[in-house]
Amino acid sequence: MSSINSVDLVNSKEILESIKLGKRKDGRDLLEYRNLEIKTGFLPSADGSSWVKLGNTEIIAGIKFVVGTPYPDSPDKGSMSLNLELSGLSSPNFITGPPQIDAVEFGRVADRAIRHANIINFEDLAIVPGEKVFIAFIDCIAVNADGNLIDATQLAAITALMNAKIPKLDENYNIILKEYTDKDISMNLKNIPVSITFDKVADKIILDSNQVEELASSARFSLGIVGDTVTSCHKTKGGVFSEEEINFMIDTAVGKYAEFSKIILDSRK
Amino acid sequence: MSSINSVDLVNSKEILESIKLGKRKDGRDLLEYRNLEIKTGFLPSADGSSWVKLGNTEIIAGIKFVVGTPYPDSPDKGSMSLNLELSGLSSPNFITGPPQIDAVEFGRVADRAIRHANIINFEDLAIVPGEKVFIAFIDCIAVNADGNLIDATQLAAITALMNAKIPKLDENYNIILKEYTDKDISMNLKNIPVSITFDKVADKIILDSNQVEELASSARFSLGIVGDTVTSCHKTKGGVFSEEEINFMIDTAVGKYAEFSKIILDSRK
Amino acid sequence: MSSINSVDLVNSKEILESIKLGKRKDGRDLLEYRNLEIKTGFLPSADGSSWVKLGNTEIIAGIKFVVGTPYPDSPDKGSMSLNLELSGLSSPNFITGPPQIDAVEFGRVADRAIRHANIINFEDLAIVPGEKVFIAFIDCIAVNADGNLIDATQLAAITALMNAKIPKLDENYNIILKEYTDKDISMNLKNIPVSITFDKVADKIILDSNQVEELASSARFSLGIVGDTVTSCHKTKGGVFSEEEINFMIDTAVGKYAEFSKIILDSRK
Amino acid sequence: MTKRLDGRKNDELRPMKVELGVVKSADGSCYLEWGNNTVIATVHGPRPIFPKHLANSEKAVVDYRYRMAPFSVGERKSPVPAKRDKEISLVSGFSLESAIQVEKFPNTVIDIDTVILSSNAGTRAAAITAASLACADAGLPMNGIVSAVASGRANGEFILDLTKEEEDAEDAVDTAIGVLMPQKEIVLLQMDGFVKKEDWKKMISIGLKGAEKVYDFQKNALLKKYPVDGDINE
Amino acid sequence: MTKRLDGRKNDELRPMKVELGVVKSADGSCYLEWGNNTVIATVHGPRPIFPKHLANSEKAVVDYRYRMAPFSVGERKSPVPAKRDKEISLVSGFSLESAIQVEKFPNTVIDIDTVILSSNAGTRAAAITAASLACADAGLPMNGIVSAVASGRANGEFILDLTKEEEDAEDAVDTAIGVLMPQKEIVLLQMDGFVKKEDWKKMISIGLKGAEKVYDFQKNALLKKYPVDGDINE
Amino acid sequence: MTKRLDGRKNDELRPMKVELGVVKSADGSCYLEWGNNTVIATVHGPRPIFPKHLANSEKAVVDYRYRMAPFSVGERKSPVPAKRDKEISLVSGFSLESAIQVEKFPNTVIDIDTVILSSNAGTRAAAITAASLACADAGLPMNGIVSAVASGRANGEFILDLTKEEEDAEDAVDTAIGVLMPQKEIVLLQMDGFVKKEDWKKMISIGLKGAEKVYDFQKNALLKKYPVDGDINE
Repeated sequence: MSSINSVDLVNSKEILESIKLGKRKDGRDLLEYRNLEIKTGFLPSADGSSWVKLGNTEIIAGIKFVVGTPYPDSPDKGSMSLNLELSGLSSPNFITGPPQIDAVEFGRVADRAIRHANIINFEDLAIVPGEKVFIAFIDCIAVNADGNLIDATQLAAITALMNAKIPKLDENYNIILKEYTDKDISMNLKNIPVSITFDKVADKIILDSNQVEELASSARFSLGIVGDTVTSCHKTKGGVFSEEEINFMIDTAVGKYAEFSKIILDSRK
Repeated sequence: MSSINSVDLVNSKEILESIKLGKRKDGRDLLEYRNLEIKTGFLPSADGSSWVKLGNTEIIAGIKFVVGTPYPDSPDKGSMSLNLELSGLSSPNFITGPPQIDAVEFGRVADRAIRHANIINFEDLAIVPGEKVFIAFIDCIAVNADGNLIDATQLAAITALMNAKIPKLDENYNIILKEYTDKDISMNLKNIPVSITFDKVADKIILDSNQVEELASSARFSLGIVGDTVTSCHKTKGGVFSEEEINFMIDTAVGKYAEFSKIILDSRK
Repeated sequence: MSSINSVDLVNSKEILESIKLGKRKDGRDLLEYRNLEIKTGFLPSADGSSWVKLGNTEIIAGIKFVVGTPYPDSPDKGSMSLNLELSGLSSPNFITGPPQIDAVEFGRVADRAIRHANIINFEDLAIVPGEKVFIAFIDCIAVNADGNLIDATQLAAITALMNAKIPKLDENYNIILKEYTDKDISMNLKNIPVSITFDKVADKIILDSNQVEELASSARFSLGIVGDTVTSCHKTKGGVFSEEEINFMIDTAVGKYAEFSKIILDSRK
Repeated sequence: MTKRLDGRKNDELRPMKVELGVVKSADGSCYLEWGNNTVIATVHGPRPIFPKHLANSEKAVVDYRYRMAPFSVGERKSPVPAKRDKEISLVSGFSLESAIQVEKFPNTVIDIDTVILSSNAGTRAAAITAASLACADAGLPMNGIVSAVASGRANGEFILDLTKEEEDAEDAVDTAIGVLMPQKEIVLLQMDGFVKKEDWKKMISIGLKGAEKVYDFQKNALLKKYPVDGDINE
Repeated sequence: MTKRLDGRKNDELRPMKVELGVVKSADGSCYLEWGNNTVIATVHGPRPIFPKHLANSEKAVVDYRYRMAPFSVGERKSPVPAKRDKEISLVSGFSLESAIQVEKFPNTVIDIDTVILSSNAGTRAAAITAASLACADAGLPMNGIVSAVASGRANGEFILDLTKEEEDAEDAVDTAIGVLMPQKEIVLLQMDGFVKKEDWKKMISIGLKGAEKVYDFQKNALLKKYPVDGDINE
Repeated sequence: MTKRLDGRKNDELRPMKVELGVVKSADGSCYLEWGNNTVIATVHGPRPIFPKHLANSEKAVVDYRYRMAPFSVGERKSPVPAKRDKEISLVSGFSLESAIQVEKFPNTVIDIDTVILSSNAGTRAAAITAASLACADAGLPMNGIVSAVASGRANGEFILDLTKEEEDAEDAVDTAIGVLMPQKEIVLLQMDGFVKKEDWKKMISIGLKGAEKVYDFQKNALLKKYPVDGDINE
């Protein structure tokens, strides 16, 4: 992350020492998440919105439905498009720095952890099958980037989606602003997707790294979970995992599912 | 402006001293414009054209009508699009330098000083209401950039527009090249818009700054005027104006209107 | 070319000395091409493909037909689009360096040496005249860039085209993947175009320069030839040619035609 | 004088709600709800500028960005900044430059980012008002506070702080005014419309009074977070 | 267990054909046909990195590019890299970083370019497998070889090295796994699907066995070009 | 031999009108009307090149830009340079490099900008002809002047300086030729068409004679502005 300075690098070495001993600098257990707050529906202009605070990491997500044409290979389905922006709000370096490969990666992983969970019936987003469908644009803005942007982005996106209402259309299939249909986007509520991201620091597996812990991380593994089902995964960074470590992370993520799916469900107003 | 060198900076200090005493280096009064020449209709390929020389500042504007679709919120109106390019002709730095924020700003201000003057009946640019309209593209090229590009660009754009002819269309609404209808673009000739731009140099208000005076300017104020009516304004640069100064500039600009609107009207061939 | 290092520059001076004496470092005559190999039809996904090796220079070309709309000025004709990419495969500098002006130039010259040869009946690429036509996309990738990319690209493009099959369409004019019509793209086989590129090194005219010879070249001349007909030409680099030299190159290029057109024809499977 | 659609008096602002220091890692920040506008502003810096040739040896460079979130408007907006966004960023940055003692930080940059999360007319004034508070929250030495508001005309009335519905009136004119307070110096003035000069002068005058109300609100917000003896700028 | 459409057994790879050193001017290169996938990979470097601020003083930077040629897929693909391409480039580069002794070349960059010339499912695994051979061909000091393969499910069966047709099955799941061999450490793992965790663990386990087959193929290719006494990594 | 549509003889140029020094702040400039072509050319430099790694220690870099104004053609052209524009810029710059004594100004850049304001066939020749005059107007030390013209065939006749209408003839061939004068060395030669080699050699020969006429015009323009005893290049 481009806003890391030399102080962070010193901290990063301390963190390595500390985690070797099974402790985290902020007192958390290795597999403990930071404090999580979710506020939804606070934006008058968006079709759905959410503000997620995971420790100091903050992501705002907003939904806009757009009428578009379906993909040729799924003419009777709507679609979704998740975009993450590491804006200048969280660090001005994101503006002046190199292409935001981090934003692309984190956004893609968060997207995949929703897309394949079957929580959305994309058929329900069709308007005129083969011709016109709704595309759900999920735009996420990093307001503060203090680690684990993948899970925070996924949480913001899914809770904004669950908060969203589908706009009414006029006879020409144009959206009528500020008027909504009754139906939500046919969320299949037993399939709430949760993203769980691990880092490997000093050969230990930890959850929900903050920015300085991420600096010390050698390998990262993200899982998209629905119940005891895995819907996506993503291994990144230059280090390695053994098969046993992978299996441990799968079991741990599934174990965390109940807690997070309840938090997500409770975010609905 | 990126082509300023150290000689200019020295000149800029001299200019500050001189203006403090109420004098400009080229002998003009504080509220006096440089010599203005306008030549219109000199380009065989354009639907309308103008070459404006304001002192050493030179702008060439050319008009092209394009058949396009109307905006959803004004289905029975055509539209205009003004674009200013600070080309390599005026300074090669404009090519190699940072994004042309100056060009965006100056072009936007010149555009707004025409758009809101009600001189164009945009309804007259409709072809098939709701489906096809004319878009008037006004492309302005800075040939020489010696200050006050906003007023020069606005002059070039409005005189090129008033020189323009509307193309004939074939039965499929395609433009027939080099054939024109009789009507001009329904210019509402009592609403000729004039752009008047002030700079604040050494706490004095001056008009029509050249490039070196602009360097010495702390604040700038542009007004779009039609008669005794204000149609747009734009305050820029880091300095401040008092309410009295603003009111003085409004009165001065309105006072300049008759002279410039006549020059613009006379540019018609 | 951005991947040239100081060793190359030393070599380049040796080459100058050697060519002054009428010899090339690799033993070739001044007007002799390097060894040429062409393999076509080796890519399962492309509608046509070719791999050209000219000495160490290697270009892969692949064809894809796309259904598009015709140009307004030729409503009953399809079109072609040739694109050359100097990819990271041939040199990572191509990725990180300045805009690929070389790729634009070489690709344009190779394109022109095919487009004007009348080998393709563009009318045969029309589907619904005035509405839907085939566009033949010829994408060329430089796998190894060791000089004379123009001729190698043209050879890869024309042999890939001659290897290509036209896709079948469904009733909505969508391409049916992996199904092809019987007809090829109506190649007018007596009009096979050949590109012949000369460099002027130490005041001698040579053919098929390698990368280090190109460094030593002061002027370059490319000809597109069909039989004893010239279909395109392109003079580049900062040096000069006399009228006699131009005429010599025209005659030499026409003299090379039979050999290369046979090689191209033989590449058909 | 009839009441406005939302029941406000002509010189009444929409309700405002503010929170300072919302973004932990920024040097200063502000979250502002103003009617149906929602904006978040952060300040980072001053810090050394890179690349060096952008530096000014006499003062800090103020780099201000005004962005509308894609979901902040009726139809989804492309995230690519439009010309309008660039123009607003430029003039808003200039308006804040006059409030910050930039000459104390030569060769540095002060980054000010504002994102409109929800919009309903007057977003550039809301963004500047929030950004000015974020600058104060960052502890930057200030010459004053920039207080911004829209002043205009709709349905024959001169009114402050127009809504989107009022902006769409047949005779609507909307002037964004930014005022360096308590000095009452004009640092931002933007308008598009068609208005007699005397009427427009009146609007500017009303706008200056509106800016005082915004200033009062800003002072309270700062005093709440940073209680001091006496007033902040006096 | 029924046979697969192309007659393969569930744990059987598609036919592979490889050539090392195909690109004369690169430091290392590899051409690989794997079923109907065709990929070419080159390695340039290590060499000094430019601009300097991208350098890492502790190790070489691995810059990996995964690209699909416009003609490699059903409908022509735009040459502009999509988000998917960028994500794959990033994680593939990380997977190779673990195989190369990058700490031996501080302040340098190793450029690895892979271009998919023809695609039929499993392209990212094919690209990594080819790139790993190109690194060895370049004589880079290695900790091991990355062997990659797809492991998944289609039509109720757990299978290795899925084709496009199998990927399109109703119940299809496809996991790309990259393994540092002979250590058997997982350096790449990507999946999209819907699969019970125990089933997925089984797929990973099958994938690890598949990677051993890929590794055998890679060893043979290297031994053919660079004959040595004994095995290359043991 | 029939007369041409516009009444010209086959070897006759369209009327030309020129003004030197039109752009006050440039080091050299030229405005040229040539038939219905209108072009403006400026020269800035030589001056130090930035960034440094673009410098050539043996000569000045000539940076030539050929641009068509959006309103210069039948249908409005996008202001974004097309591939054609880039190709023409490149070869035109090379043609002028041979005329300027670039070896006298190592490590510098000479910027030459040409903008086509109105077009009617032969624009690249008009741009080079104007640019060459702008170079002389800038006082650059020259080896000669580049004189450029189109030479071609239409309706069975070999003709000089084709119009757009002639270029659209069924059998049309158009060759742009740039000649370093008075040396008569060919520095630009571009053609697209379908023409027997002997016919094309004839066109080149005719083009060389046409370039002499252009050269006469250029000399007169220079002598008018910079009267000297005797000829400028002899």
